[in-house]
Amino acid sequence: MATTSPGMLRRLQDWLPRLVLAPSFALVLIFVYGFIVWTAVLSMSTSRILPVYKWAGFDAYERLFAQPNWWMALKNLAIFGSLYIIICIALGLLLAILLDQRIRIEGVLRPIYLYPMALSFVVTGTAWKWFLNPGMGFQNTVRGWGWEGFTFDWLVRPDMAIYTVAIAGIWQASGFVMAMFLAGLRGIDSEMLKAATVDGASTFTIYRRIVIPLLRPAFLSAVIVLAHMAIKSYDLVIALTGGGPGNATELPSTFMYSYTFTRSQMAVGSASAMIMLMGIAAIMVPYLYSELREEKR
Amino acid sequence: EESVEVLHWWTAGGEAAALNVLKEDLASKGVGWSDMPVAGGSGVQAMTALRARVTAGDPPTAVQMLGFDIRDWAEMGVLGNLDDLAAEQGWAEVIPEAIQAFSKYDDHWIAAPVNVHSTNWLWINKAALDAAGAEPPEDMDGLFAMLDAFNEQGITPLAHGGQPWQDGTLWESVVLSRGGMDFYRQAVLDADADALGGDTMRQVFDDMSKLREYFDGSFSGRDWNLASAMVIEGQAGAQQMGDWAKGEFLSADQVPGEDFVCIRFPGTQGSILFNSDQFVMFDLGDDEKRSAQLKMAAAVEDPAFQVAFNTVKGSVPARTDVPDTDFDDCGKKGMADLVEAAAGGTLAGSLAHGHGQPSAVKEAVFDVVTQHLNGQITTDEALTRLPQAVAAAQ
Amino acid sequence: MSVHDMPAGSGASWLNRVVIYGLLLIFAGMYLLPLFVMLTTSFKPLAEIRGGDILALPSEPTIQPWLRAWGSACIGVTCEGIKGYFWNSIRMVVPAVLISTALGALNGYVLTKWRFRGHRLVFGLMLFACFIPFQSVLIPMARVLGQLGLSNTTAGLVLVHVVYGIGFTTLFFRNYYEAFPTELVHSAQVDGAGFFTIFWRILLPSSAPIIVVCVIYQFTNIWNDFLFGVSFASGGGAPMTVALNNLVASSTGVKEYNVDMAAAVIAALPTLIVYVVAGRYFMRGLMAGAVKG
Amino acid sequence: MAFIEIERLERSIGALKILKGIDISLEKGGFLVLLGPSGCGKSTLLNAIAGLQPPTAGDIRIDGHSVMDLHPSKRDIAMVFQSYALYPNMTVAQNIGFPLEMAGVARAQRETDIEAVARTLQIGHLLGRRPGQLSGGQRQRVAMARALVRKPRLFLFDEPLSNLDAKLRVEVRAEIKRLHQQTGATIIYVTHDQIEAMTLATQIVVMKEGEIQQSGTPAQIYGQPANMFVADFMGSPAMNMLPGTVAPDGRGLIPEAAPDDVLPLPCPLSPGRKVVLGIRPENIGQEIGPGMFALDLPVEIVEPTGSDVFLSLRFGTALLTARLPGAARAVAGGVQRVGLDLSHAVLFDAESRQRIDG
Amino acid sequence: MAFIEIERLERSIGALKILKGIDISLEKGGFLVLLGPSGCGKSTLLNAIAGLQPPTAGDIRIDGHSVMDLHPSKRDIAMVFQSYALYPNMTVAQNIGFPLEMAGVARAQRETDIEAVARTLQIGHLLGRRPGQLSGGQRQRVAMARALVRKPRLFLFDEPLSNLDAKLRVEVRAEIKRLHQQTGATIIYVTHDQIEAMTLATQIVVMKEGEIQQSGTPAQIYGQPANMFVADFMGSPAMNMLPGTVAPDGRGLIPEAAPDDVLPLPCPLSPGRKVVLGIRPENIGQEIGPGMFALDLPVEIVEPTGSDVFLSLRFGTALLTARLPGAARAVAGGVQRVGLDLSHAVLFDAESRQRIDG
Ligand SMILES: Nc1ncnc2c1ncn2[C@@H]1O[C@H](COP(=O)(O)OP(=O)(O)OP(=O)(O)O)[C@@H](O)[C@H]1O
Ligand SMILES: Nc1ncnc2c1ncn2[C@@H]1O[C@H](COP(=O)(O)OP(=O)(O)OP(=O)(O)O)[C@@H](O)[C@H]1O
Ligand SMILES: [Mg+2]
Ligand SMILES: [Mg+2]
Repeated sequence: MATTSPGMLRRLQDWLPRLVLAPSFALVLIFVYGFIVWTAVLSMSTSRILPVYKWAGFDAYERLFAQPNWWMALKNLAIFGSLYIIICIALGLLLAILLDQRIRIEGVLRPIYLYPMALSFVVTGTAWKWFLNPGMGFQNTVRGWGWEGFTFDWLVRPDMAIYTVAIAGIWQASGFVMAMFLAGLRGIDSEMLKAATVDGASTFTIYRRIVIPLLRPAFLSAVIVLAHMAIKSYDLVIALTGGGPGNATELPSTFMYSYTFTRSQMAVGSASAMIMLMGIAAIMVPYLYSELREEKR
Repeated sequence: EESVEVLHWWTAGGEAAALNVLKEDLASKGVGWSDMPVAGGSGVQAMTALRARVTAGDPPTAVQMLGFDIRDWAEMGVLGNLDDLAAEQGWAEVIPEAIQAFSKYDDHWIAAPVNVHSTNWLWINKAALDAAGAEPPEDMDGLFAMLDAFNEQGITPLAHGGQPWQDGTLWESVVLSRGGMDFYRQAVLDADADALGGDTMRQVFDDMSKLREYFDGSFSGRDWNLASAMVIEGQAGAQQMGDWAKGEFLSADQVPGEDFVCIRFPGTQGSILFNSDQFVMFDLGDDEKRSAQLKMAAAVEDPAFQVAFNTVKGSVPARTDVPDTDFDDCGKKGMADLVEAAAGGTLAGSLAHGHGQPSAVKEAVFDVVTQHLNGQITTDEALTRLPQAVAAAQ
Repeated sequence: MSVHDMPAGSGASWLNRVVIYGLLLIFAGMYLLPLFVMLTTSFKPLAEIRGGDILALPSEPTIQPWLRAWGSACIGVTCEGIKGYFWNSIRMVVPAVLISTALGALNGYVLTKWRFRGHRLVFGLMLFACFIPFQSVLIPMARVLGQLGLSNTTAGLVLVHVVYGIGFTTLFFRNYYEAFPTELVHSAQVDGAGFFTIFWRILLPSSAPIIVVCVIYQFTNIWNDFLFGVSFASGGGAPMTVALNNLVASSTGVKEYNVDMAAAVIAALPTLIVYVVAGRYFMRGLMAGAVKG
Repeated sequence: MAFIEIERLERSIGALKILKGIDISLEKGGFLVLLGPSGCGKSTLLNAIAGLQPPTAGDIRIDGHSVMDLHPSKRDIAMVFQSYALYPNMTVAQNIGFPLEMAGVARAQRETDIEAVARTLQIGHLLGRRPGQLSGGQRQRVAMARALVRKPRLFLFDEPLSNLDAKLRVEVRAEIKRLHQQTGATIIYVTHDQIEAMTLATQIVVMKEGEIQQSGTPAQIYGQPANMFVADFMGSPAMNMLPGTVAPDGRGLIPEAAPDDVLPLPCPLSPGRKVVLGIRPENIGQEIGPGMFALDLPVEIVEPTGSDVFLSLRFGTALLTARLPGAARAVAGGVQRVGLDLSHAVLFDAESRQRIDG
Repeated sequence: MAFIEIERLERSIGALKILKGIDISLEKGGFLVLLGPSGCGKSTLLNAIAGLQPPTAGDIRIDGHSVMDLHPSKRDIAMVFQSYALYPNMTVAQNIGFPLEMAGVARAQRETDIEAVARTLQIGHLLGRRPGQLSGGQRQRVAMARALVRKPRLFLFDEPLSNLDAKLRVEVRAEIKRLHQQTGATIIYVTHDQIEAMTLATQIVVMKEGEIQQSGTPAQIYGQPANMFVADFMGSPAMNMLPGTVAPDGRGLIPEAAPDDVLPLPCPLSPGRKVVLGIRPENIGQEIGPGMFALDLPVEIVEPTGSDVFLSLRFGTALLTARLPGAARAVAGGVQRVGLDLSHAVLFDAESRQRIDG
């Protein structure tokens, strides 16, 4: 009876899931983690126009942090990132709550809020640039309506331009955040809301005390998605301001791209990529850790 | 069948039509053409794509390239050698030395120059000029006077697009105007720290601040051709821009001398800041491909092509021996200026277009110039920061 | 069920409704504005664009720009519009979406129903992969593609998109299958079904909502990608976004804004249609657990 | 005038009538149990009373005043939901205190009240936990506490015990009963469990498809069911139903299943009438008292439950369920002599399915 | 040698021991019911037998052969899951046919088999529907059909009736019983419902926290519970427990609750020993037969359930639950004379909580 074949079969059955996962995992290991190591190596090399594997230690990092541009990029990311995340969440939540009020035309409105996510900034960039341009866009139009004194020239003011980037970014992502919150709202047990109503809570109180605290998972997802989009934002800036006026809208992502590919300072670009990765890891790792540990319940 | 794959960023109608001349010429010689256009701000995306291709070990046959980029790539040892063809066609005799400097590396020909653009031009709306009753200005003070006159007419005196390379183009013209060719060489080409932080440079930055006053409110981020359109339509009086701007005027059915006036940027007559588009041939290690490359290089240097291409593009031929009969007034002036400058030693590479310094330094200068122009830093800060940034980027 | 399923019990409710609808419509208008500008511009003749108000409706509407953009606009030395590139994109998007979705589904299946020691670490590593900035992998990727002989091919682009899409598709499917009753898997096992049979016969037929989310997400991301397209594809093989860029960002000549806008709208059309048509399934899929915390 | 008066209450969703004209009246301090199969509209009715789902027609009066225009929070009602509906983001104490907070009760007073109710329900030690850290029975009691703490004029309970296991259910049921008896609260209670209904109610309303089938005391519902639906629905195992024809003398029933055995009728009926005789398992037993009808029947299935033994007995073509004491010995395949206590039997008209009043 | 033999089976997750050494043996054709409170490890044990969750120690043998190395699909077991686990994307016929398909049975044969089993379970008219279009009871029968169609050597049922309402539950229970009696299948059945366990099982295993408390026939478990846990767990309402001390003569019990009433013990014990006397509600009744102990007790709560009336009687500081016939009249506040049938009482040691064998 005790032939080996059933045991072997069983063992194969046990290993099959791992075998199925293996190709994907291998791809990710090589193409993501392998490349991260590769980039790390480049960041410690003397590479300029093409990869050169000559050890230079932390020279590129020193040069990186000596760049006023890099500091500008970090500062801009702080401004842009916080505005983008906070306003997207506030707006997305507001829209989701409004849409959740048994709106008859919800089926029409939802795709309207959602569609910007479907468009790339390569596509909408020009429209936005016109729209924000004081000479041609909104300012011009409003003046045309008779408000001669109206000014909206943030796009061309170095101190304000980063806010226009935030506006366009919020336009693009807030609908998606709305969808996440709406899904969260729809998932809340209706009996709980009824209970709160019977307990005497007003609609406002129900949202403040019950609904919004219950949307915690949706908040978390939204923050993660937005944070990584903020850090990765690239075409947004390129299409809208090209990093200008001056370097007023430089972000780490544009910085990395230009140093790697147009300024022939690949080592510095790679160093900035490493710093960005560390920033992302600082956000993601605690989140992943808590998320995956919680499952043990 | 032989064929070439050409990476370039000439995607606009006129340029593409010009390239078509080359494509058909090659087709008649049995060489196929596979097009790889990558548009976008002076070839930024194209260079990214090129890096990817080269890194992948699969470079395109020929690549449009500018100035120091050619040198950088040659340094990597990935370019092919065109010495035989150059000797055969006598390139050395007909192509100005200053341009040869970029077409050759280690005394070997590695690129075939297509054209010569010069950047220190000023384009003036004729009607506005006439209304101001002024002659075309000859120096910076004359320029300011003219711009003041435009201001009084209620038009935007100087049309400008706030992009780093446009800011840089304006800046290098002012440098040339204020300091002359020697100062330009010292400050820009030699990156001399004293010159970059000195009094002449202070004057340049002051001029820049002053010019800034003549822009309209929404110059930031504007594409250069929109600025040209402002001059064409009379919304603006003048634009400082390279000779490719002429294409805009011509395609708007404007006639040089009647509707618009082209002059060297005030104070720079006799000197030229050039940039030259060249085709670089990558070393593909394959005889058949090499033969195609040579045929293409030969076709590029063919005088007929040089005329056909440059009349459309607005630039002047890279060869100085091409007849100017087919060119318009501005073109003729440009060709004459080139010959003169080449002979007189007042022909220098344009910084803003990659012929003055490697891209790292160029971008470092742009950083300072742009930030200064946009009021993010003062003139004093610019003067301290410029030498530092240039030194750091070297 | 929403909080407002309840009667307000007083007469002020219609005022509430007016305010709510008013806000929603104002926001809808703001979200639509850029699309509106693009559409109106694409129907205006050039002259009207130069002089006019960007918010104005076209006074002499023309479909010429659309025809030019689709069939005769010049990109490089060829003047055949963007239609060829449209199919390039399709050829790239379809396999990339299908493969990444299929892999994501299998991964999600294994990571929820066939857990093994270390499955959390594996998932964590795959998830983190979603967040790397793509610019930083361009050079290594180019090198690897070159060595695989996939440089400059559609297959290469498909590979790139699959690799960087796996993280997201795995996340989507894992969260969805997390809520799928494990008892069904057990039941099928007892009934004699093996690993793939269970996946194919039991899980997959119930995965429609999440497949929709996954496909929409991947489709828009891959369709809209520019960076990989411009770096790893070239010439006639370039995807739509690259062609659009070549059309729009050309450096000299007369800028035909109406043609640019028409081309941009054409380029965006597939994703727009996908969102509008499949939007409700998208929401349903999201609710089914695609974005749980 | 009754405390709660519900008149011709209707609710439709689109073309679908969910409540089809409900009339109920309940005295102050009464305990009304709503009973009926799943989907018959019990929760809908409760929600209408609470004001959570507005009725489409009819009126609801509490203490003589119509509440139709009152917002749920103004009706002074407490409700315990089937799923408890505890707020997962609040502690037990916060959950219980929430309705007080909404009513603007001062913090100190709130804390006193919470502690008092928690003591009564023996959840004082859980006040700091969150709902996720409680067992089912504990959650149940927290939901109850949240309802009790307000001392409202009316309690609504929607299947509050359905998620508990049998043992816990018995305990909590006793607790609710004690509560009702001690506080004299007015309660409306939804359940699908007959035992719960029988033991708790002062008044039972049996519903079916949005209509009231019968309303009465538990004893009435169980002993004098208005129709066959109520008779069948109440009692576990269900009542034995024997269709038959009234014998020519009007004093006997000829069962369809076994036409040879004529069962004596409790009261004379018109001969030839088609009727159904209903007799509960506990009225078929081992002892044959005076006036009972004895039968020897083959045993098909023996189901000992410990406290009782249920027998399925073959009676012609029908099966009769009989209840014997737990100690009784019976074997499948054997024959058992049983007595039918026909004085407790009920008769239904076979066509109208209504009970025939004896 | 028994058909199913489980030896010292253990399962741990991390440091947590879920099964702590389970020994079970079951004859061919037996019906074993696993009983125990929620979370005691019943499902885990069933899953271990099916091979779905491997045990960490011990052995499982079916028909003499260890199945530890066999994949679930090779064990020739059918399982009905608590939630039915019907494949939502397949029709009823496809659901039932799935195990046959997996076993490679030809299509024609499959169709015959499906029809046969569907006829038995009266679901022939549902074969074309999907699970979503079925009622709870119908789903239950489809799940059952899927298990039956394969004629496996062992059936595993995991709380298959817990989602049904009381009425349907009684019906399906009878169907399972019939099935077992007709086919002679070997069945292991998990439930938390004592009535189900008592009526279905040939053997009951009561578990608590991963350990077996008692294994025996239903009558043994109910009548001679091994310890206080089993006694308390079996029976609804629960057994009355009276702690007390054995009187100096060894023949009486002095209850703590009412030290003045000395209850006669069924058998003599050592004087002064602390014991607990357990007596079920059905053994406290109206009739006072020979050898029964009569008491007059104040009535605290009256719970009529229709078929019976349960009284809570004050006995000193304790409450005793008594079961009276449904027709009995009793009022809260009154006094009821009841007889305690102490011959059915059980005694437990107060300290070890084990039953004292009489
Ligand atoms: N929003 C709705 N749309 C359509 N039908 C509905 C809706 N809400 C409830 N129903 C229907 O109304 C009927 C009554 O529902 P209700 O919840 O009151 O039943 P119930 O008696 O509480 O049942 P249960 O015992 O299962 O809780 C059901 O048939 C249900 O399908
Ligand atoms: N993956 C797991 N990790 C940790 N503990 C677990 C896991 N699975 C089950 N348990 C624990 O094992 C114990 C037994 O679970 P099991 O499902 O066997 O209970 P059960 O007796 O079937 O209960 P129920 O009657 O509620 O179905 C429970 O206390 C449960 O919390
Ligand atoms: Mg209900
Ligand atoms: Mg279980």
